[in-house]
Amino acid sequence: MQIDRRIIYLFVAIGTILPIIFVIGLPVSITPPVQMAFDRIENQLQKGDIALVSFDYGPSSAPENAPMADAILRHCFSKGIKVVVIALYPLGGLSEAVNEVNKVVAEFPELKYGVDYVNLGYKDGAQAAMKKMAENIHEVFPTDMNGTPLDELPIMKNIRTYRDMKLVVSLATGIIGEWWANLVNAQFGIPVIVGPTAVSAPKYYAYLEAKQMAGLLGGLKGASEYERLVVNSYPKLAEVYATPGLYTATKGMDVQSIVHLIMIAFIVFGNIVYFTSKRKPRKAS
Amino acid sequence: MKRQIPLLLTFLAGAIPTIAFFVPQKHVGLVSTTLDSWLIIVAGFALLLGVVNVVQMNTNKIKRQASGWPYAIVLLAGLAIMGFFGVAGAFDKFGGIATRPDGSSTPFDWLYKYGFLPLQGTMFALLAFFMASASYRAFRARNTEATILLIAALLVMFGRIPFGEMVSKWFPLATEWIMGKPNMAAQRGIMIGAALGAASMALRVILGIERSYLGLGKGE
Amino acid sequence: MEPENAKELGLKYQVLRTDKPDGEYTTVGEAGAGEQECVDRGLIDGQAYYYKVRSALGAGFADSEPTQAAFSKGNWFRFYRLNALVLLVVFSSAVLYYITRARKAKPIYIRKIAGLDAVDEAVGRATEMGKKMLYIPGIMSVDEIQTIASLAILGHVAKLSATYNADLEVPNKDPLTFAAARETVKEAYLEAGRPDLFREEMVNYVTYDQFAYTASVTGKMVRERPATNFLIGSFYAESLLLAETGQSIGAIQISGTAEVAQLPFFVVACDYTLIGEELYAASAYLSREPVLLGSIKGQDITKFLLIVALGLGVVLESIGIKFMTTAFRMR
Amino acid sequence: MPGLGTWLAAFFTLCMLSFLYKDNPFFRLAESFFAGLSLGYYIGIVMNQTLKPNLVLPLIHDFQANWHLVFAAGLGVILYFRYIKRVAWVSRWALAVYVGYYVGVNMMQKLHGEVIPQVGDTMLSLSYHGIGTLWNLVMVIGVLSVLIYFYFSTEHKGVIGGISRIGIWFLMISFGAAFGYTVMGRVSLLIGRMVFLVNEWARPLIGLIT
Repeated sequence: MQIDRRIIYLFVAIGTILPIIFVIGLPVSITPPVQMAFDRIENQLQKGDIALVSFDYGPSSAPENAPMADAILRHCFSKGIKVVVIALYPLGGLSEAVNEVNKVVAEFPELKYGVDYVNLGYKDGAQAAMKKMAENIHEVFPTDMNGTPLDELPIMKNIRTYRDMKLVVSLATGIIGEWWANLVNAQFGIPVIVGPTAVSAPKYYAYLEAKQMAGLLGGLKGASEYERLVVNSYPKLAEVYATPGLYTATKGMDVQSIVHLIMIAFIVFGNIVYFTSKRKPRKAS
Repeated sequence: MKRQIPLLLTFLAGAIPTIAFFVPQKHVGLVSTTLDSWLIIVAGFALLLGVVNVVQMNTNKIKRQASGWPYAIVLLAGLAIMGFFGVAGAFDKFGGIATRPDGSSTPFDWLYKYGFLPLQGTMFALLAFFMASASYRAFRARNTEATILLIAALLVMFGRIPFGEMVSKWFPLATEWIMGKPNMAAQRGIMIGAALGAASMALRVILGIERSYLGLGKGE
Repeated sequence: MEPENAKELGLKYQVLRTDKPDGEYTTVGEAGAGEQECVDRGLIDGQAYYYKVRSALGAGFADSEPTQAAFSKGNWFRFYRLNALVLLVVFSSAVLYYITRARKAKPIYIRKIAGLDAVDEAVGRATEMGKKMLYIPGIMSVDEIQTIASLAILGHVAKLSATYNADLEVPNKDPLTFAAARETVKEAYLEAGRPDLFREEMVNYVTYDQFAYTASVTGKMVRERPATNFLIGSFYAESLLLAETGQSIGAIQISGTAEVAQLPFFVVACDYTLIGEELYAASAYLSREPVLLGSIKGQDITKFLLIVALGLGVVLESIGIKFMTTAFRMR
Repeated sequence: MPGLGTWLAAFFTLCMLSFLYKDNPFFRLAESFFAGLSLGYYIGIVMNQTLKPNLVLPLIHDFQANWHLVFAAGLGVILYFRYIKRVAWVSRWALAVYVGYYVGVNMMQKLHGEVIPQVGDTMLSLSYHGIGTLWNLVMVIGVLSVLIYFYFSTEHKGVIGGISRIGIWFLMISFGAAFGYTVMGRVSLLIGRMVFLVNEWARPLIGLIT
């Protein structure tokens, strides 16, 4: 009954690595909060509309948040929606924004920086910045992350406040995501979609019910659902998502399912052995 | 005197925030926030205590050639490199300790990104393995309590993955219910009890009854 | 001034405040349509404040002109914290009363706490086996009350260790806890009459990073194979890393924490776990000092009163009387 | 070809993972380096983010307004008196003030911020309003029974013993559920490390060979 713990470790390691290399694609059912988020971008935004994508997470939660960011960016770019990227998370938000934007943009060679998308960089003091952006974004971010003044960027010429944009998407690990819902949406009315980590997702259902959010991608599972939705609607993205070296939430969710099942299997196995071995001595006596 | 002064200081320092909590007078609040800002600095000074101890212990190890002494050299090397760039950064050498405005890494930031973060992240990630081995060993239906523990864990784990939802939509609902009701109730009970225990401990400290942390024995 | 259907439209008034004439305003209160009152709390007397009123409807809003500087005064007490004061007074009187009573040598009963009964045995086992004992006082500083509680237990463990001449080691993550732990252990050896056995290296410092500390301590565990591990204090994610490694080397493990999120891991991987309040009661339980036991009794009396209040609150709430919930939710 | 940084990060990742098999020189190397590196890191952080902005710069820029910070530095220096035998006992003062202040802060925070709201939020109505009544009852019983479990000054037998047993059951449900709920977060962290190893280090390397 005592098995070497390293055997368990081996199973967990294989269960983690294999789904990262090979796409398994275990079925996922689409939940309403994710469908709402997808429908908002798919049906209520038009080509040329502006979406603000805020990177409110750091490297520590990247396995969960990065696939959400990728899927949202891919969806926007596929539909011809222009994207303004900002980062408000102090511990590595900017580097995440740069990584993910560069990765996705490389898949869309037709996109022009400053016209179709822009990265305004990181701003300290998230809440104050979020409020100030309702008055003038140009004051909060005088330049983009490369130091180019905003007025020299065609995309930013007509964007001054939240009113010039159609949607905010926040990929969040902490409280910043909640501020988008209970502060920016509540005070300025712009629709907000938040992609929080699985741990903090339950808190967001209240905002969703109060219609302070236009959609919710809860953790890896939410991200994998979103991936399914965009893959089904855009054949080009189906190709992108089949690239071998690409980490996706679908793969991540496969790992989750498999590792959970491995753990459950070991627990059940342990109990079966426990009960069968407990009966034997009784028979002997 | 050696005994009384520290106890008196503890009492006074403890009384200030307690009074400031109830009394909205400007001066009371000011005393409290000033003390707070001081103590952040004291905590900063304290780190050096640790550094001194680490350097002492490891140089001793190397001098005595105690078992594993080469690792003490590795440790001190890591401390020296990172510490050097950290201190230099405070004097604005090498561009400080964060990334430079153009996005390139300062040496401190580079070491953080490629040394500190992967080491920290991997240590943290080992937990996934340890949870698997711990759950295999501990979740056995040995008695009533252990069985309850086992069932709750299995139900929640199953309800968290899409597979569970496909078997029955009741699994995620049951998970949510367990987390929101019985789990929440138990956690509240623990929190209320622990908060009372902590407050009682705090009171004993302020009154000088509990003093082992100062290295002051029972003697009145 | 307000439209008749203001309520249906969801018109809200927000009161905004700043402490500088040109400062940034933050929302301090809200009133629905038809309400005329809004209370701002947490002000400091004598400080100038400026207010403006914002009428908000959906996404749109309109601001009033800022007010002249306003001062709050005459307040010597935050009345909305009355409930906390009542609790503090009841609580400290109960604790103080039982402490004085205990001084008059009235014995106080304390129920069995298995984890604490095991401390003697755990120290004894390490001595017999001629192996080390590790005492890990959590990873937080002495500003955390759990750390203070842990140091009190450490004092007891160190005294036993001095008596038995066991090999005790206390690795630290926080430098102030390190300083305090050294004082504690030194004093304990002195009280046990064995100051000669105390060595400074017993209490040492590792590093300030949670996981680097954990890596060092787990490394130490697998190399030096201590017979006993104490994991007592405030722990976070490292709880299971430490406890599972200790389990794998077959050490007796006594753990204790009030961090609700870490309790499951200690319960799963340790032989004994002090849960929440048991951690704080430990020093009284171990030392059997009447004064400390008295404070536990006072704590229990407060708990009893809270249970009564909770029961009463449930009954009143059920018949629609909100008095108790209002009193407890006043913030 | 992966860059130097990636190689370094991959090496450290593998060293740490090797601990799962057993203790070995690679793990010990990484562990020792990590201990030193992290301590050096916090030296940098404390210098740059605590002492410089909170002590040195205020004193240099506006001494008149910030002279009181000299006392803070004094308290900090007192900590080191322990190395001088004759005045070692003074080093306790800093500790005494530090502990006293935060213990005072915590005491009120625990009573006002935890006890009162947690008890208040449990005062749930038990008048019948559908299934929610039952759930409220579960909540109230759970909190009460766990509190009784923590009751120290009475023997746990008879009715008290029975109720405290129920409290233990609630605790067990909570521990099991919380354990199961945490698995997902921990696996996510592992995914992060594995994705790094596979996609950023191993793949470019294999691509180089094939």
